[in-house]
Amino acid sequence: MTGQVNALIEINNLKKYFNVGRGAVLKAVDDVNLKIMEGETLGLVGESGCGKTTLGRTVVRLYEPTGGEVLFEGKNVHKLKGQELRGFNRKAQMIFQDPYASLNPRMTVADIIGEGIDIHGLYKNRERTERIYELLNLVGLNKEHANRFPHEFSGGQRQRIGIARALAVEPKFIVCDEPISALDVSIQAQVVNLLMELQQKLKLTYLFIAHDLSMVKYVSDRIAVMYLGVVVELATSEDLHKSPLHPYTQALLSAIPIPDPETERNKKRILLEGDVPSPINPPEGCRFAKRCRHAKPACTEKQPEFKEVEKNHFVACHLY
Amino acid sequence: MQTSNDAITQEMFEHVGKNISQMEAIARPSITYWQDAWRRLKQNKVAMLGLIIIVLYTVLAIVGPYMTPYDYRTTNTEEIDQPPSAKHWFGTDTLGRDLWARTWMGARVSLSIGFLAAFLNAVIGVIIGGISGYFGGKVDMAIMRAIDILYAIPYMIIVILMMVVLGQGIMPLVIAMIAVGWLNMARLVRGQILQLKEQEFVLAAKVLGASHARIIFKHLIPNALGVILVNLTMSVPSAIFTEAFLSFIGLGVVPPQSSWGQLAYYGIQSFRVRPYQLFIPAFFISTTMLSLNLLGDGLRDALDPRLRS
Amino acid sequence: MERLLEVKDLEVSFKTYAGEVKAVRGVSFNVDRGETVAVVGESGCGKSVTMQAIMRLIPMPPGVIKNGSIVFDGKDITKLSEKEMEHVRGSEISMVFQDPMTSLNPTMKVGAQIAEGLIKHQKMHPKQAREKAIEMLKLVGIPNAEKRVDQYPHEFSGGMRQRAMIAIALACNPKLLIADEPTTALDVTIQAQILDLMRDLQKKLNTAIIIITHNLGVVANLAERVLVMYAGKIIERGSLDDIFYNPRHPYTWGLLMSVPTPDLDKSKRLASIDGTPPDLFAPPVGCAFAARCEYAMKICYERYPEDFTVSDGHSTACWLLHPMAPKVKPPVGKGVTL
Amino acid sequence: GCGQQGSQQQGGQQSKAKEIAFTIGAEVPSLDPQKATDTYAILVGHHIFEGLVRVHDGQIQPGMAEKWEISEDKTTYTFHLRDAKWSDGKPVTAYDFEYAIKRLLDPNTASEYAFQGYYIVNGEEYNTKKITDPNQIGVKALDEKTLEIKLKVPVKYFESLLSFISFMPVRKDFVEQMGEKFAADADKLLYNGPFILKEWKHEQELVLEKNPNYWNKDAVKIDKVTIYVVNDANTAFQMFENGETDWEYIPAEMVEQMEKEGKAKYFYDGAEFYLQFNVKREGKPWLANENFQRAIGFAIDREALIKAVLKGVSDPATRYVLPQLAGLEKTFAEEYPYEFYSKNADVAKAKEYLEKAMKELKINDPSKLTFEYLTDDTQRAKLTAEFIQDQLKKNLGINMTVKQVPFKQRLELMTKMDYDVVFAGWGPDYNDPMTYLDLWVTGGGHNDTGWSNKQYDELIQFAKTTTDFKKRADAMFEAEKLLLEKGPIIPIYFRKRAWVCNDRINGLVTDFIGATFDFVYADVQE
Amino acid sequence: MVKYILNRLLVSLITAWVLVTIVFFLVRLLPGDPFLSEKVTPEIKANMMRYYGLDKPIHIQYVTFLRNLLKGDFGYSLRYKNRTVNEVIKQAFPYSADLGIRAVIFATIAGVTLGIIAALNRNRTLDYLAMFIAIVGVSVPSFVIGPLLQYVFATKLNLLPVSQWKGFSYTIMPTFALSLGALALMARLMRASMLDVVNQDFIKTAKAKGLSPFQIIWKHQVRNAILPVITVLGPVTATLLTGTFVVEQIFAIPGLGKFYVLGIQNLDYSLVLGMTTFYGLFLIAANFVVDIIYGLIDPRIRIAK
Ligand SMILES: Nc1ncnc2c1ncn2[C@@H]1O[C@H](COP(=O)(O)OP(=O)(O)OP(=O)(O)O)[C@@H](O)[C@H]1O
Ligand SMILES: Nc1ncnc2c1ncn2[C@@H]1O[C@H](COP(=O)(O)OP(=O)(O)OP(=O)(O)O)[C@@H](O)[C@H]1O
Ligand SMILES: [Mg+2]
Ligand SMILES: [Mg+2]
Repeated sequence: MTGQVNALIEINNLKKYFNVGRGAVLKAVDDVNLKIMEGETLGLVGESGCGKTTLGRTVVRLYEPTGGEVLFEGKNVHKLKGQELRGFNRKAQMIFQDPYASLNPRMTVADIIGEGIDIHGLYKNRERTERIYELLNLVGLNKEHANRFPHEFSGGQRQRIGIARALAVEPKFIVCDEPISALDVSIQAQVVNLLMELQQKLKLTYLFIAHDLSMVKYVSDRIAVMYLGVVVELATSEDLHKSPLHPYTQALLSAIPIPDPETERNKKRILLEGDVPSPINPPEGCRFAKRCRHAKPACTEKQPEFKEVEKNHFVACHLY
Repeated sequence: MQTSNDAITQEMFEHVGKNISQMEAIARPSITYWQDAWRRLKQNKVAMLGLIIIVLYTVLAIVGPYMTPYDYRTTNTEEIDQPPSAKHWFGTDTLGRDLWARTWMGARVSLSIGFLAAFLNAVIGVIIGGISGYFGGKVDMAIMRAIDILYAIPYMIIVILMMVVLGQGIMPLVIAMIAVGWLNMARLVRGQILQLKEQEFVLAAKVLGASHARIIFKHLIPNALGVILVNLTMSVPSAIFTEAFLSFIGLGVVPPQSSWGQLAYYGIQSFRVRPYQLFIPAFFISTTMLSLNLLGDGLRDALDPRLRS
Repeated sequence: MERLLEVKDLEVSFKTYAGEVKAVRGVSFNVDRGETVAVVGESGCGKSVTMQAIMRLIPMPPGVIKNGSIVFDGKDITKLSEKEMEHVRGSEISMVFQDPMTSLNPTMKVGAQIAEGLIKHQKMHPKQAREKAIEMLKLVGIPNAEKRVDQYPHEFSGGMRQRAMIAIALACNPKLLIADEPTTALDVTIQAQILDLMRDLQKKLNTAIIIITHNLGVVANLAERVLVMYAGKIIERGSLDDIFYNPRHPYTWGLLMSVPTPDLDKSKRLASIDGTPPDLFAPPVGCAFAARCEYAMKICYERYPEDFTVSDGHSTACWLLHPMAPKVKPPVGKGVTL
Repeated sequence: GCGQQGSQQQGGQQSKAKEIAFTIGAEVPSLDPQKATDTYAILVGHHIFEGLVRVHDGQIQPGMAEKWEISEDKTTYTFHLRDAKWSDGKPVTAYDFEYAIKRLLDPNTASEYAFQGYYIVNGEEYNTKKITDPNQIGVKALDEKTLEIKLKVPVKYFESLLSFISFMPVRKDFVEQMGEKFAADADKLLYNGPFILKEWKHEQELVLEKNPNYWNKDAVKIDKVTIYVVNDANTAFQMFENGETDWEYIPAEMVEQMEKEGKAKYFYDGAEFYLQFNVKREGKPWLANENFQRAIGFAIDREALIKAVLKGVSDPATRYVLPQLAGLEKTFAEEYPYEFYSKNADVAKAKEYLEKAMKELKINDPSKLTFEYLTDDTQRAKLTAEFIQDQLKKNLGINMTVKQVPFKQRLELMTKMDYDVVFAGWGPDYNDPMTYLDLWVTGGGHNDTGWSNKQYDELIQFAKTTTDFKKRADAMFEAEKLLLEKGPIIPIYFRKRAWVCNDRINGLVTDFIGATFDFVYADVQE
Repeated sequence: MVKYILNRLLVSLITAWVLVTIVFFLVRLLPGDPFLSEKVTPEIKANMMRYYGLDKPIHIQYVTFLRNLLKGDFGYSLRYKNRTVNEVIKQAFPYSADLGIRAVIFATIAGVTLGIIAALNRNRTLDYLAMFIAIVGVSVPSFVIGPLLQYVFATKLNLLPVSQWKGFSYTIMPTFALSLGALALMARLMRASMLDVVNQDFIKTAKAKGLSPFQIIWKHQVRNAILPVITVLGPVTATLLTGTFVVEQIFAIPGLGKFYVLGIQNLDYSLVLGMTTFYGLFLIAANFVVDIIYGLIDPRIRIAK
């Protein structure tokens, strides 16, 4: 990365805890530091339940952070008020994990897409309709779809409606929360192609959350790996795939099923032993230590620091 | 598989390529939300029966009193307590007044009050329940406790005070009915909202910067419509009977006007001797209720686009 | 190998206001004891409906099985009474549903949900069934099973729930296990664990498995044979290698091409299949894929293609295999040019 | 439904205990004689207590007092008590009566019926705190067996008054021992009447048993009486029909049928209902107009109203004073027959009066003469209102509106004189026309009409002070006529109650004052 | 959880205090006064007002009231002259509670069963039949159903006693009459929520296990669908257990119900306040319990956030 590219988003020491009753605290995101540069795609992967969605939602202000801050264009997102807040709501958008649940079943597609336009008063009447048709075209749907309801669409089409909704307010930054995991392969490809095209056309910045590492690698410039609320590794997608440093990343990469019978038959995976510890009262020290092949006594005692081991390659592990 | 007379010829294997536009064509007619809801409602025979009955009663409430030469007010001590006959279709009451005329004059009161009060209760209940459920936490606690308090204050106290302050008339009556009538609706709506507000489409609206009001009324309430409709229809008969009670203690319609609820009150006194005086109003109240519930169920199904296919 | 399941000309429709949704339009396939068959295909092509028809779990109405026979272990399932069906379900055929999050009863302890089938089919005493439930949880790799058995589903993570579902399905040693997208929404490490588990169990109990998935990696990992479905029909079937290395149907090509591999170049656009599948209210007369097929010929729009045999056990419903059709070089696979 | 019990005579016992049962419409709020006010307390009190005298079937009989003397000026009464015992075995003494009457008048007792003692010298003064020394009250036990009561003025009906519950004796030591709990339960009372209260399950039932200590116990035949508290008239009637009780009021709707079956009996319960005008009403001068008032009075068909609304049970009030009230020898009505209004509407006369009224008021459209009719919130009140409304509309073209309010609110509106016309009623406190007539004197405590007539006031004043009871009766008759001709009161009906009684009951009497049903000397025949 | 319960208790106390304060002032605003009667004169009324301390300034009355309230004492009834409000409640409540518990149990069991039957037979005859019963339940109020029952079963058929509360046979008709409204509401709610549950995925899982329809309904559907019924059960229980005027009146049951009405009709301030507080506490407690039952029925629900 050259110094000229500005960080659009800075996440500093971000913490998000959930109160889960009986005094227990679930540390969904625990002290995360990340920068997302203007125009880049930052991939975010990790075990299910490790806090990816929570992180994404806190960034777009859906959750109040428990600690730390999120700076968007240098301003603390959670302190915005009035006009600035409205501005932020336009500039930062989110595509949701579940294409069904995130569309109001009682609103037509036109109303869903038009909602942002109405809220921000961008267009009125005829122009509004025109704009909706334009957006529908942009995401590969057509204007006949405008009067239909979400349930009348297939999963892929629904995801595209969600994308059109996010684009309607002309954002700069979009959190894509597993936009493809519920789709079949051919539709996955359609959606990813669309996102990439739009990024080029509109200079968008993405935080791209997914399980499918091949896809993440394909889409992202850099990838962050999360484990149990903390970021354990951050590198360019090439580096991460070529030389993963953290044992968890290594295990993750080795577990990707390859759509090739030959390879699958001969592949060796790094098996992760033991169970995922609970994010309520996470273990002391390195959170991965219990399942780590290389764990040393130090690992269970002290939380490893998140440090730059190679250029632009950060890792939180006592091995380095 | 192939029928032998359809010979396969070489020219059939001419390359054509894909034809996306044909494929994107909509095989189903696209109609608007309301058109669609109405169409599905029309298909629901039972719901339509309910609608027809309600329309019929409404029409009779308007023209019924004029279909007989007898005025609903005129007493006739020569003809008291007559059973239904060709002269008096529904018989006469204890003052010799024609019950057909009184039944339909009463329908005006009962139907309009029943619907109006139920509707206003729903509006208030939905708004307050929506706010309570949506904001949750302290707001919810405060509203729910306030509802507990309103529940616990004896209704008669509220009504009598209201009568002192507002006097007699339809509006004071309606106000007295909705004073606490919205509580159930609020509780129910709150429950629904508590469930719905965690849904992702709400978050989606938040990300777009939607205001609280917009989220509550455009996103959450429409999705709680089922429960709202059930409760709305169930609250009509209670409004009808509350009207009768309130009118007796001086709030509401003034004599000699009557209502179905009041006719039923009279009727129960003498049902052993003159069952028709009870069964006629009871029949109309029950069938109105039945129709409303059938219509309500049908409406709920019709307004849910998910049931479209 | 011994034949376990034979589905013939299965047609399933849903009656809705706008007409009949022909979800499954004549599907025939069979499964042998102890083998693994994968079913792949576009979302909405009828995979789940086919499997639910085998379990007789299609909601009727609106659903109807219009035609076809399902012979399982010698009996025709379509002709069994509801009572007889109860004995087949759970004990002879069991199913892992598409969504593990909602497929467990949220108000019932996980152990009880596993034990239920045992009490019903094996007439176990509740205490005994509980022991067995613990054993099953251990078998599917859930640590601390003695404690977990008394927890509720929401106290399980997604992966654990998925495994609990599998434990339920396997509790009565079924002859056939149907797994409908068992790994959707799970991260790769857990996904791998589950696949290993299924393979192990199959070896131990000689269970036949039908797995539905859109993850071709999973198919490559687990399956012996593959069925490709499109718009309510099976359009290609063959061994794992047949499908991956010698696919013959343009839709299969499209599927295989859409998959990003770890070494895919970022500058290239992902291949995808344009357009959407046909509306099943009025399926086209000809090949349902024709409109999205760049190799489509006139005949494709007019007539439904018959099954062309490629090799033993490998067949495709595509006019391209007709002797009169022009030769096309498949864009994927190691196969020979036609 | 009688005689369903089946015969049990064959059994070993010679005579079966004689039991009867009936219902009352509400729980007895208080059996404390000096605090009780309601009909049910009066009914029960009549049987478990005994005053100086006992009224049975309208006749005054000796009670705790064996005999008594009245002074020349008819203001001093000296009672000689018989040997009688409280239920705890102690004797009933004159001190108990003195204590009871002073207790009634003590402002700290806060007795609602204290006014019953206002006839006694200094009774009113003490109760309203004008004097503070109870010894100044004109009641004194001369010894254990002699009680002297001094009245302010001669009171013709004073003896019958003494049978009223407020004058029942209570014993000081017992009352003080019980404190606030006095009379709260069956064991917190002392009895000196024909029966004792054996059991009192609040809101449910009261069980009376024959009092073995009663001086006249041989005359009492009934051994046990069960009184059920049943609020709902229809339920109560069905209990009678099922043989669970021995007598019951007939709900209006059932009267016809009971009449047909020949089972219905009737009695007057003393209540009279009338229209009362607010003559001070601003903006509605016609309410004060005598002719307008008369026009209304003649336009109402009382008989038709009774037929329709009350199913024939009740008598049209053609005059003001309840006909059953005592005259000099016979009833007042027999001695002074009079009929001001007719039973049916006299439309011609009504119109005549209306013409006159309109001339006086300079109004020529009767529909302008509107007023609001205030009434209670019962169904019967509503029907009555609707009937009168229609009558006035039909016969005179007068529009009246109806306002129904709860009972307390009606009283409040009446007290504040915030009404046009009210449908009100009055029940007698004692068996004399005065109980109705002195209501309407200028400034009378219950005169909420604003009506004031000097002549009327004088007639009443005279009647209240004269010792000549014939002149007194004449004056009262004059006053009644004056009220009917010029007063703001339009009598509508005298209430009658229809009831049924099991054939096996003998000697049950009814009264329009005091105990509605008197079963002291009743008997049961199996 | 403990913290939540403590917090909730505190809020309940505040709620109760606000309630009694509001009612304290509201009853005094009602037209008339407790001792207004046809016969009473102003002087005598003054004696009575003084006797009950009602002549004092209102704020002093309020303070006295609160002080006594802390001791749980509502004072003497103004109408039932020598009985305290506490005694009135203590004596009448067991009857109301007895009847109320029966009615709540019957309404819940019958309502839930009807709802289940209706849902399982959606838009078929049995559904309409169950719905018809429910509709009759709400559109025929207890003041109609009570006398009808009495007439048919007591007077005509002689099967049951007309009224009073002396044994099981006495309880049948009042229980039925009292429960009908709640029954109808529960049946409709149960039907609606059952319809939601019937289509859930875990029902398919249960079917796939080979469970019989009965097992599926009982073990899987009902528990998931019953929450709305529980929601209404709170106020319904509070209301039915603390007495209902009409049914108690028709069946001559010596319960609490009449005191709400009589208390207000007679402006018996202390009785009204006592009854309101009693009912209010009951209601608050019932809703509290309901919140806790939520968690027991559906382990996902945690009220104590
Ligand atoms: N509203 C909430 N209340 C309590 N806990 C929550 C809440 N939202 C998320 N969590 C918990 O926080 C943790 C992180 O959840 P999150 O949804 O961010 O995971 P994720 O990485 O997105 O997982 P997935 O890949 O399954 O989507 C989980 O343990 C989850 O149970
Ligand atoms: N209850 C129903 N009513 C109407 N149509 C239905 C119903 N269930 C399924 N369908 C239709 O049947 C077709 C096949 O559905 P099915 O669930 O088998 O798809 P699938 O292949 O499993 O897709 P996915 O990969 O998304 O799970 C779809 O078009 C769907 O819309
Ligand atoms: Mg997530
Ligand atoms: Mg599926």
